[in-house]
Amino acid sequence: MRIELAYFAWVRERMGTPGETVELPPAIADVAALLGWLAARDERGAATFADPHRIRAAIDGALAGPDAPLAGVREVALFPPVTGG
Amino acid sequence: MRIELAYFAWVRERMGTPGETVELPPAIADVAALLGWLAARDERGAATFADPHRIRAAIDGALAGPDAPLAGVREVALFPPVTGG
Amino acid sequence: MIRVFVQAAPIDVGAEIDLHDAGGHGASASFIGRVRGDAGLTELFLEHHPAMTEAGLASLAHAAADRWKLGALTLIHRVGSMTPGETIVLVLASSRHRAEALAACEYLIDRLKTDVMLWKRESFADGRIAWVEEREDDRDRAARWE
Amino acid sequence: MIRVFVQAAPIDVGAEIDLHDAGGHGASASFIGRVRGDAGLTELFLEHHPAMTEAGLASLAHAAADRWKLGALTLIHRVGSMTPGETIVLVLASSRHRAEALAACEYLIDRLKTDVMLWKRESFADGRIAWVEEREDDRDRAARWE
Repeated sequence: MRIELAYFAWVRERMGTPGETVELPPAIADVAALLGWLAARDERGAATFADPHRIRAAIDGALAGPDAPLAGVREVALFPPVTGG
Repeated sequence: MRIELAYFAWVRERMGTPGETVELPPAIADVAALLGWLAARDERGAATFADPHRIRAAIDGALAGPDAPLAGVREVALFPPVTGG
Repeated sequence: MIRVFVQAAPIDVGAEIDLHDAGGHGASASFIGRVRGDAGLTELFLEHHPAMTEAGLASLAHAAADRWKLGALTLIHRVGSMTPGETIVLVLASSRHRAEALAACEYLIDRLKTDVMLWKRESFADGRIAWVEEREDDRDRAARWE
Repeated sequence: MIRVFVQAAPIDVGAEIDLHDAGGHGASASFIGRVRGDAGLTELFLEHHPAMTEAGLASLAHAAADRWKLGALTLIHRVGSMTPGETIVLVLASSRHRAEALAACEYLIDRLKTDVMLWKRESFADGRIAWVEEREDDRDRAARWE
């Protein structure tokens, strides 16, 4: 399954890119599994996603929890809790 | 006893003056008695002070209740409840 | 910095905000009250007891400054004759933190309604002229802060 | 009239108030949030998710307009690089009555802190650069409106 990943704030900085296209194995079915897959993929992923509680996600523009399914999804945005306003 | 009276808003309009100096009989010892004395004095006073519950008073710049004493007072201001802001 | 004015001249909101904000505070809350042209209102006349109004505003301002940590406070009340759309009252409260600025601003406008020696008289297009009656909900809102 | 902007350009508070106030509303409440130059801060960078930030602001504005009777609502958030003293966010809420204008303004600024997809990065004179951490009291204040 191919999806777009978008990174923001220190997630973007640690990953060294604002986003990428990834081909996910079929076993990676939800946001929590995606975070685990990224953390296991390489050193940057490990440094960024070691503590998944610090990460928030949005699927196609809507906030999504760790068990949100990835089937049919175009974009997953990954970022820290917001600090705006 | 001689005191200055200052009138505001519709109290001023009904009395036809922003203020006056009055010589009070010794029996007029507090604000409530003053209102009764003014209401009994003439037609304007009757029209203005017929309902003393609608009147507020300040003695020398500080809000005062009906039983506030008049001894030693320079100015009594009489007016409706405020509607500012 | 506390600034309190009672004035017959129009209130220049933009200029007052610039003056107030010269300190570069983190958070500024403001309230602007204007004359509403309801029901054919043509003039609002605001009568005041000069000494008591100024003392009342200054005392309110200091009460707010004691209660919240404010970097700056501006309180300007217009008196005399005004037309619809004109500004009657301007409250500006600034603080490092938004909660204090917002609370001080709300406190000041609620208390202004009942604590300051001002009376409103309305004139209408049909010639009617009436003094505004005290509003119970103003008393209730002011009492929240006791 | 609801106006919502996310912009990299500086926010001209005076001009926005004039535009907003053209309707001559009875009561206008405002909140201005500015960059604080604390602890040697030299730059605040505000990163945003463009589509989600705009949708989030518009949705907040409509929620406020549903909840209170507002004559006008302006919500402007700056993004990108800012220096101390510059305005980050401007909220203007107007209504016939002060209680609604004040409540809407407070609601919007509280929810903005947690509901809009923005992240702050601070740079300091000593070269240190750090992303701002989520504040628990921001979550608490936003939760008051649930």
